[in-house]
Amino acid sequence: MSDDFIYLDYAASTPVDPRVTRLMLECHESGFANPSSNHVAGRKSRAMIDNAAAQLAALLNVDPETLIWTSGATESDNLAIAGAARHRAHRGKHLVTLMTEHKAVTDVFGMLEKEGFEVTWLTPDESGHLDPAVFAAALRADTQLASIMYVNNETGVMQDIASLGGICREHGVLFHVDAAQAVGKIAIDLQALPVDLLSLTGHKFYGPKGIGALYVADRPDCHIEPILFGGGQQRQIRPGTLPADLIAGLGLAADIAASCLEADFAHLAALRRTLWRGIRDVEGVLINGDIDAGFPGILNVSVANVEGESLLLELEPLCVATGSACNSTNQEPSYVLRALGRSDLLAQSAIRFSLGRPTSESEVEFAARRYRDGVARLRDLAPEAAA
Amino acid sequence: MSDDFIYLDYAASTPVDPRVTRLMLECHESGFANPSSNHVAGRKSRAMIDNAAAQLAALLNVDPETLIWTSGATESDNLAIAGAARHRAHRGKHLVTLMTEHKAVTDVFGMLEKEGFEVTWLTPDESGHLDPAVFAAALRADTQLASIMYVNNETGVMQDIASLGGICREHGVLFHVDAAQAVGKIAIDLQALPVDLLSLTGHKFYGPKGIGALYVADRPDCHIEPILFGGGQQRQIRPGTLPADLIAGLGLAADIAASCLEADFAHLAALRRTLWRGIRDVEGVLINGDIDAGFPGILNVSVANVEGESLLLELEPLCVATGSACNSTNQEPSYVLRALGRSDLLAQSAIRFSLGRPTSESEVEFAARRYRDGVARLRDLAPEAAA
Amino acid sequence: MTGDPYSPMVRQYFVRTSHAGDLPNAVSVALDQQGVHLRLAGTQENGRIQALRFRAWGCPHVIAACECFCDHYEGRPVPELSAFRAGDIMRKLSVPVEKTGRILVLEDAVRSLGRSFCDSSASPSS
Amino acid sequence: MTGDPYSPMVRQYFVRTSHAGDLPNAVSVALDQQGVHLRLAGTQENGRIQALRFRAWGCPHVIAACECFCDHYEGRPVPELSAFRAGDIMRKLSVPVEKTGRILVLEDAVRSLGRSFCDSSASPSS
Ligand SMILES: Cc1ncc(COP(=O)(O)O)c(C=O)c1O
Ligand SMILES: Cc1ncc(COP(=O)(O)O)c(C=O)c1O
Repeated sequence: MSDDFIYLDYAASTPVDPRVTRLMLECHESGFANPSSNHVAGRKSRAMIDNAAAQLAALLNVDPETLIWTSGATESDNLAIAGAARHRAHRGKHLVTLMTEHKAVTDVFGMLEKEGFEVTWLTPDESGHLDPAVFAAALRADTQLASIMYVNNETGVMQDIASLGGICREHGVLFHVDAAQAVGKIAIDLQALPVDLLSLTGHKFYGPKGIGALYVADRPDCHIEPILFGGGQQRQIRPGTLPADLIAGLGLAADIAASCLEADFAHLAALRRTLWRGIRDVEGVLINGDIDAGFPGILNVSVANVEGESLLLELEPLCVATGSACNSTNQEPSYVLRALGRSDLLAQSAIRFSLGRPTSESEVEFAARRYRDGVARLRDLAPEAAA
Repeated sequence: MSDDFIYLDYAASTPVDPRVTRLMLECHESGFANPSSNHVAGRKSRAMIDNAAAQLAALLNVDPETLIWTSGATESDNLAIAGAARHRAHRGKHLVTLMTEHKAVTDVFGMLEKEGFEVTWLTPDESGHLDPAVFAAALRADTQLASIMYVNNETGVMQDIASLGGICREHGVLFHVDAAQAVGKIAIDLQALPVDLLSLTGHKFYGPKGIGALYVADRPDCHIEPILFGGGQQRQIRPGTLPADLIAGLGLAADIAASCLEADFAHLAALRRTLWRGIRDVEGVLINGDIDAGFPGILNVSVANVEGESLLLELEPLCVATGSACNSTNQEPSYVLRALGRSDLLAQSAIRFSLGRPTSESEVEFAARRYRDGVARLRDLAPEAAA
Repeated sequence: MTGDPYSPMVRQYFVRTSHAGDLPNAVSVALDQQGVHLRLAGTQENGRIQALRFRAWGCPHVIAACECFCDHYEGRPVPELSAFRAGDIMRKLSVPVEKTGRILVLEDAVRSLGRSFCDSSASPSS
Repeated sequence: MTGDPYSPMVRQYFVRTSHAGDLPNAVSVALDQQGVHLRLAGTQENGRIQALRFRAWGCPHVIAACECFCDHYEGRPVPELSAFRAGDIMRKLSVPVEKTGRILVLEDAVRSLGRSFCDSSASPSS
């Protein structure tokens, strides 16, 4: 994919599918008008947006009217969580979430705590899973909202959204799902799943960056307050000129994903098997997450007695992540891995390989070799005492 | 520019400059990685963003570090106004703005009123200008923030930002300027102008949609609270994966604008003269705003005894606006024109022609002819009684 | 978020207002309501409408509805005017429901025109 | 938002650690602080450092600094070791300031090595 690096960081961001790029290019020519404008050019932009909404709606099996366009999953998470919590504050101020959520979720709950909400922070088990019984036990009469992610961005661990959502329905609790790492990668049928609010972002499934969406179920009681105020676009829930090109790109990415969901999944599973086969014999290596369940696009491994930052440099030209991409400019051990019970040292040695549609067998074979050699050299460099 | 319409709605949105499109295309190939990622690919994205920040900073004569990337001027306005008001709430809760601001400003102040802030809504004079003396008189000991737009999106009226900002400095009031319609169109030197916070958006000056910025002066006391929470990007002020392609596009658009600011201005002034010459003899026509001052890219005219919606249809294939683009799906008479003292009927007959870099003399001549003919036909259709 | 606010028929009638104007020796009614100004004029012969003309100040739907009305009713028996319904023409032209009030102004004008025809044919001077 | 966290020199020294290893008959010191594990070993002859080797567990800057130190001080008079300063090597390698603590571990190790050289040359067994 590039001469000077091998990209294995698809969970941080994906390249834009060339078909998506091509469509966006066309939009620059004929869909540049403001879709709020009531003239021929504006209507062309509007038609593109309507088409994209239908495409994304088809991927999720929802009504296009239930989709709100945002700037990405961060904004969707903020809008869903703060918007729903504030809307229901008069009924109760208790909220439930998981320690291993993305910062775009945990930081919103942190902010809401300062606003006077009470948040229960659940801990997953060692494999990263949230036990539905633990979840059910956390819900109270005054619980208004729970937010649990679909696929964890660091480990690939998948939560049992159907069960968790069912429990929420029983308790009259709104259920938000951060599906940034799931949409376009695993089949999601929102007619079947008991989910009220769902966040997604284009750049995690070969769509454009800077565009995302929030699904807001068309159910009585499922309402949110806006966090941005302005020109009244999108039924007063999210203002701002709609970027027709980005939306069209997201729509097409959804359409493409729908057509190759199963093939992608099988491809990623095969790649991950090869990768794991190549590194599982390294002494002291262990998987963060769950190799048997979990989203196959992610393999997160820690290794004993190796310093993480040096390992990362040793792995060049592989582009891989240590913690979550969002944390990777600081050196703190990942809070997600810490929540899974990893020591600071093991968490710091974690490498997240994330695979994508363009990844090849030879790339993961190369990656495994590089990992083995890198670990060996760093261990060679270290004094025996080093633990 | 298109076979089936003549686009004269550049104030609603501009087409993307082909050079910008080309650069974004390159980014899709080599700048797709998450700029927060600490590997070769991530660094490439980061380098593009750094370069774009330098370009935009040069246009505004500021330090690149003072720029926060957002999803557009709506978000920038929200972040600046809500962020600054809340940050300073412990010092005082009085805020000042203008009746003729964009909804992305007025609606935020409306929300802040509900939060317990007190807002003074100033009225401009009949030509749309805010008298600095009126402004100064509105500032109080507990005033914390004032927000006044640079160029009005409906009328093109330009406020005296230097004087207004000077008054704010004297009173220790933070000064926010919505410059969505000004940046890339008129010279703005933020070393010289006493402005603390300034909003802009890419799609108003031939850059991409879905990307904007907020300038936050590097002065003691000029701080804002975030409105979105997440991965810690952009010094905790605005989280979310940065869209390197959109940012690079915005940067290049700024660079291009810097190089042709004067030529653009002269071009637009000439076009507006031609347009106005072609319609000024229509009986009962009058300018909303100020033909002698004001940004020359906008000509907003009302006309007596003509119904606005029919006039708009009569003008097809011209793509022009009635009120602001953001209001143009509803039929309310523009609150901006009402604030200038126009009757409902006159406000409803308003047509905003907005001109751009690609606009030609023959397009505005055609537009003027079409306007004259349209008014004549509708008057012909009307019973004499119709006022 | 939808497409063209004007149906193709509205566009057609709006552009080709061949019934705009006045008529000599016509009965006529004018109404001025809902921000709409209307005048309908018509001539009859033997209980049939001979010619119809309108003048209108209003939105495109109002203008198109006037033209459509004139186009449709020329040559028809005068009593049929009483069967004219705003709802029918709104459906035919796909007029958005929020404009009902304006089209009802046309309905009122048509009703008045019908009565005027009857009055004028009943009067000795006709 | 900046570029490569590793200067070209850090990258060079990190990749080409030709002084990694141990030495027979060397004096050596080991330090274990700040999440850094270091061992320096050296031989001297006539007051000059003959050979230097290191082992390190730490981030790339630590490893590069060790290699750079060994590379630089082989062949130099033993007393110069006392002039070794973390700050100098940090500047040379553009080590970010937040890693000062780690490089100070190297400084301590170098200082100890210097003392060990003196002790060993003063001792009858050398
Ligand atoms: C699980 C999860 N949630 C939210 C986000 C935030 O998405 P974005 O950066 O597009 O706002 C990400 C990716 O960064 C993610 O992986
Ligand atoms: C003056 C002004 N402010 C703010 C905005 C909002 O910009 P955006 O739609 O890019 O968020 C606009 C344009 O719509 C504008 O003209």
